[in-house]
Amino acid sequence: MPDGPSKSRDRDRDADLAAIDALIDRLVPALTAKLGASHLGELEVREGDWKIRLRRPATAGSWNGEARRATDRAGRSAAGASGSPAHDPHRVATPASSNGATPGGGHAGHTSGTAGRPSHEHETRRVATSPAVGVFRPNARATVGTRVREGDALGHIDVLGVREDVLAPADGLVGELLTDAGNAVEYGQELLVIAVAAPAGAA
Amino acid sequence: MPDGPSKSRDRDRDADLAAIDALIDRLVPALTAKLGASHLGELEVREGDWKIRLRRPATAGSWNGEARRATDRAGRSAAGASGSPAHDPHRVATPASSNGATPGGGHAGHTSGTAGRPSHEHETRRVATSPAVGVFRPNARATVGTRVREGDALGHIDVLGVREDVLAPADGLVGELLTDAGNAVEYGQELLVIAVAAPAGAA
Amino acid sequence: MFRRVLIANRGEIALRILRACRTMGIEAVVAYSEADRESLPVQLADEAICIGPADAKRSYLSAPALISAAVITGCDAVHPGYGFLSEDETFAEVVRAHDLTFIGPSADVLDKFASKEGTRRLLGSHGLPTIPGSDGMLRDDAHALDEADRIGYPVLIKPSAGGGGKGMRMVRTPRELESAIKICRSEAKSAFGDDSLYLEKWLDDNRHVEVQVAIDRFGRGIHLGERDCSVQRRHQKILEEGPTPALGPAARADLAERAVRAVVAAGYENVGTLEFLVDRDGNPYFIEINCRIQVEHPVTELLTGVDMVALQMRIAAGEPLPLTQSDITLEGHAIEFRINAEDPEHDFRPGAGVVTRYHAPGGPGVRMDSHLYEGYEVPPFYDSLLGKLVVWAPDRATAIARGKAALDELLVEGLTTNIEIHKALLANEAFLDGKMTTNLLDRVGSAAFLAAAARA
Amino acid sequence: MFRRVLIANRGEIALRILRACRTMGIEAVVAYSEADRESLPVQLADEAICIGPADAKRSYLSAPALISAAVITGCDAVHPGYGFLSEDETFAEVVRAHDLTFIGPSADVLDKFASKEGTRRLLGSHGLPTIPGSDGMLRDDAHALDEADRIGYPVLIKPSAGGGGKGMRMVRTPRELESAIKICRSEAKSAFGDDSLYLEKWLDDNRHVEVQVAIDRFGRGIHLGERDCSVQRRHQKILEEGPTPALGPAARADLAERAVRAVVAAGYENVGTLEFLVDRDGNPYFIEINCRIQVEHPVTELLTGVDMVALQMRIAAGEPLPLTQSDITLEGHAIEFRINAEDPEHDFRPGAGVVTRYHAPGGPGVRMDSHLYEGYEVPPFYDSLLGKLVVWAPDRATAIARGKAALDELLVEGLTTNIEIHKALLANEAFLDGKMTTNLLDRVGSAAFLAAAARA
Repeated sequence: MPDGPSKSRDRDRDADLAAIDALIDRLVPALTAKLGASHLGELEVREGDWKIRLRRPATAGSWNGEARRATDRAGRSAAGASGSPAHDPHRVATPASSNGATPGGGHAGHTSGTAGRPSHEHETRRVATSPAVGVFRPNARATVGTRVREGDALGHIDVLGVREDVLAPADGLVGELLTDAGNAVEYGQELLVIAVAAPAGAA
Repeated sequence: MPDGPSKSRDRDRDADLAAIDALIDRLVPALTAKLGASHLGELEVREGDWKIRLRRPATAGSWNGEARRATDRAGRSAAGASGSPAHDPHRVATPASSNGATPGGGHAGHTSGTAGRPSHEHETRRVATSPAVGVFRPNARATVGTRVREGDALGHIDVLGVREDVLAPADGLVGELLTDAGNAVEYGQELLVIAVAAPAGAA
Repeated sequence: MFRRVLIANRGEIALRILRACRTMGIEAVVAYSEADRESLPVQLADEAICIGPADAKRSYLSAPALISAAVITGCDAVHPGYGFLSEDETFAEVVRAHDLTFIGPSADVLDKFASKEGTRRLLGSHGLPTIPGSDGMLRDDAHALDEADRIGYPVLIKPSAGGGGKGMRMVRTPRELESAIKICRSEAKSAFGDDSLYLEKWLDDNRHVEVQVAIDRFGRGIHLGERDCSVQRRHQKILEEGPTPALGPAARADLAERAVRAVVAAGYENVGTLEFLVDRDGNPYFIEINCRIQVEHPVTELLTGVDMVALQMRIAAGEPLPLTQSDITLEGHAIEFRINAEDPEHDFRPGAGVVTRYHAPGGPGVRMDSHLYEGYEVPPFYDSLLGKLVVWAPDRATAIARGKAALDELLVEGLTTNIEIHKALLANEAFLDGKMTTNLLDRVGSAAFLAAAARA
Repeated sequence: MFRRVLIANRGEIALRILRACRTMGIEAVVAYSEADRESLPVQLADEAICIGPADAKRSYLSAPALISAAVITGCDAVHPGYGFLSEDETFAEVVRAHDLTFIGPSADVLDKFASKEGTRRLLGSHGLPTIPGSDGMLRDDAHALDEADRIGYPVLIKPSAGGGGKGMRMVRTPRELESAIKICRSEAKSAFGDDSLYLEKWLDDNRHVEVQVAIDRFGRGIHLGERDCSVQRRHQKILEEGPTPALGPAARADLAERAVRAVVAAGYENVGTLEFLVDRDGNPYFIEINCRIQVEHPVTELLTGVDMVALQMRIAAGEPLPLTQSDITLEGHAIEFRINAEDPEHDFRPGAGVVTRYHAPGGPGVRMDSHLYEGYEVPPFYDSLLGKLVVWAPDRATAIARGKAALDELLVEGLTTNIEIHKALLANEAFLDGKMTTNLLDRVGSAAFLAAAARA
């Protein structure tokens, strides 16, 4: 989501953005390839009235002024997998161990470039996420290889004794569990993978 | 001058910068044309690991966090032309009235995009600037049409009673005076124009 | 003291609580909605946990989500901040039921002071002057009309629950009353889930002055002076200062002492604020109590040097007050400017979007409390407060000059803010004379203020 | 009071003076070199005027350029800040000769206190304990060797002029003395144009404690407590705090009172700082006086609430001190962190470049004095000071915790800073115990500090 100078100009902005997207799309892959290798934090080039700045996304870890978006949720799932709700200063920002395996995450193992788009959007796999903050209790269906239909309950989240069902996001086969039974999970945390027949597309 | 992430990486940076300059040069004119018309302050596009931000340069005027560079000196000369050292809050930032006439300044009458390059660098005119802070005292040579040689004294700056000569920057004909005799001027302020035969080039 | 606190709020107050935790050596866990994933408190927290979607009802207003988050992150206390569930006695009770400490008054205390109208009677019985008002809640329109006649117009219709100007209307005639009362009921219903209303005598040209108190579990109480919040727009505070220019030193001390005596006697606990209207002749009338830390608490912190959030946590932890009244000395003058994402030129329409540039002012006597950073996207789902610029100086004139300079240094780009209205206020004669009344900004209109500033 | 002041300096102190002008209703004209065209003080100034090229000798150190700028911009006073010409009696005299007020001591006073060695004798004669040292300036190597023998090694070679560690060496043997003295002479010559040196007894493990005084034209003086500047690297202060952990309340009060009594008797005027070394047993020895506002003045401002720059201007304008000693109360504890563009991992190599990201910390008890802004290019021509983070809290432990949190919030990207060394200091046992000595950082080495922090 690009910066907007002000609410009142959203429409012009969107128009212009759409227009330059083409140019950008042509440029960025080349730049990324060229610069992904270097260990630069930021580059800037000026010409005439305009300034172009390229910034590498946040290094996972403590506050450095950068948006983190998707890495954050990924971090949570990694943390959930660690099983304990005990204090871990870097828990939020830890990149998901499974990150490399998720396309669309972009280069250097970062996913923040995808600006909030859940990372499974472009995949032939879908992920069941947590509907609440609590403790993950998978049921019998939540075992690798089980065929499930969209909407099937794969278990529940125990929220102070109240159950919130975890539902299958699509028809398919249950794949890896991204966190163990009994783990503390946060809202939206990725719990388990459903391998679907046809690509879901980036709808 | 592009941003540098850190002293210790200057060399990599310069290499990378040189490499992407080509790409940028192809892109920027198109973007500028496309967006110069819009009244946006800033745009940003993200892809993968990279963020591209386009920012319109500072509106001349009070502090808005933008570098001003060339506009500033121009502003001073405009202010000098106003003749009085009296207080004027916007004096420093007033865009030069002669700005439109100076190429390399880029669009919308802004010159800060040229990031510190003196605006006469690419011109067939050269400008004699003030060697000191004080009062401008042009001599007889400093009259429109007079032929002068590089190094000729065109007058002096009175610095608390001490004279500092104003020298012709090149051979040529004296053109317009950019400030009046007796005006208070600052160091580096543009005083008068010398029209030169051949282009000086952007050396 | 607590080992680990769940911060059940967002924005600048979440950051403020986190900073208090840092100085007290307490771990801070920030509970956040999906819309606040990138917020500064989330990034600075020892741990952050997503509790729900952007919709506050399913995140910051969801007791189960917040308490579950506190339990699984191993917290021993919950700080509710202001707004949201900060004064909800049910939430306070459920927090306690899960062996967590609610950082605020106990459920019993919140319950006792939940009804504004009931609180008026209670504190009135303990010697606070109260504003003439209706005899209890309005049963129906007929009852409302009778009471309004008895009190005398103009009257103010007020909801028993909530605050922030919602469901509030001033009416000057029976006809206005009849039409306004319906709107107020529906507003109050939707905003607070409670449509009970009452009437209050409307004082023209009144000042809003509030007394900050702190009372420990052992019934020992102190006051920390007062704040003047007369600069309002539609009952919304936009600038607060202390001491109040409305009262002299003796009257200020007397008001503050009576306030703390009354709430101690009435059994209040924790930090709290007693709000008074002050009429043209300087007579104060108690109107309501706020049982939470307030947006404008930094004014008091700059005048007293006391960390109000730390004090609140100590009281909640059961510690006795570390200060006696004689330890509290008010020095100089402080002004807080609320920086909101709203457009003064377009009826203060709230805004959202990416902060393309942010530069905070600095130097002596300048404090900035803001969760903004460059590149942060302000979500459209919550209130419009972007932060608070607070200045201190030995005297009011110097504080105003310092405020002007700091507002000139402050840069917030990418969304429209009310910074210009603050600059205009500092050029406004009524404000400079210390004569602002709660209705002035609405009466004169923001346009006039901005125009005046342009001329200045 | 002045109507219009020329700020004859740059960076954070130019901004600090400009902010003081704002609160006093004085117009601020900023004199700048071509290298500082984009600096924040230039952009915030009422007027800015370019006085010369980057080379300080032709700009900030050029009396004609500065005074001519003051004259043509219609100023009635010149503030020299610190460094550059701030203690140059000739400059002060020429400023006066042009009917401008020099904001600092008069030329006579500067002249009287110009020689460190002479000042030691003068204030010694007014009752201040001084460090054993050479009998006057060193005539030649033979004289130096004799004096060193008499004083006893180790001894410190010091230049009579200037400061900031240039031309200073500690030697433990006659051989070291002979080789070092040549280096010191050339360093002093090039740095201050004066190669006269003297010797001082070197105290191992000493503390650096300095007393802030203010004396008006009428000979009325007050002190504003002391600052501890024991955290140094090669005689360069990097962190200052107050009160000093080295002395108890009684000893601190006694030192401050003796200091102000002595300088008043010696005829000093304006704000000034008396520097003392304090040995292991808590004995203070006067070493030198600084006749200017100092980098670390905010520590005193946070402890006393007094605006030191405004006070300095009032004194220079000929006003009597607006405060008596009894008005000065020191509250709590303050720590200043100098944020420098230097690389602790590479022997503090100074850096320059564009600030690609800047985010200042905020909240209660946090003050940031910095001329940085995002996109600003730090020029390579001047000192490496990027700004000062200053924190206040009721006690030292809380101030340290607050400092830690603020350093974590602070972002400066685009150039290497010493922020990590400050974090390391706050994790260092000697510092936490208040036992830092001026040689500790050099002895232990920055690497060890950084490593310790990494473990912490």
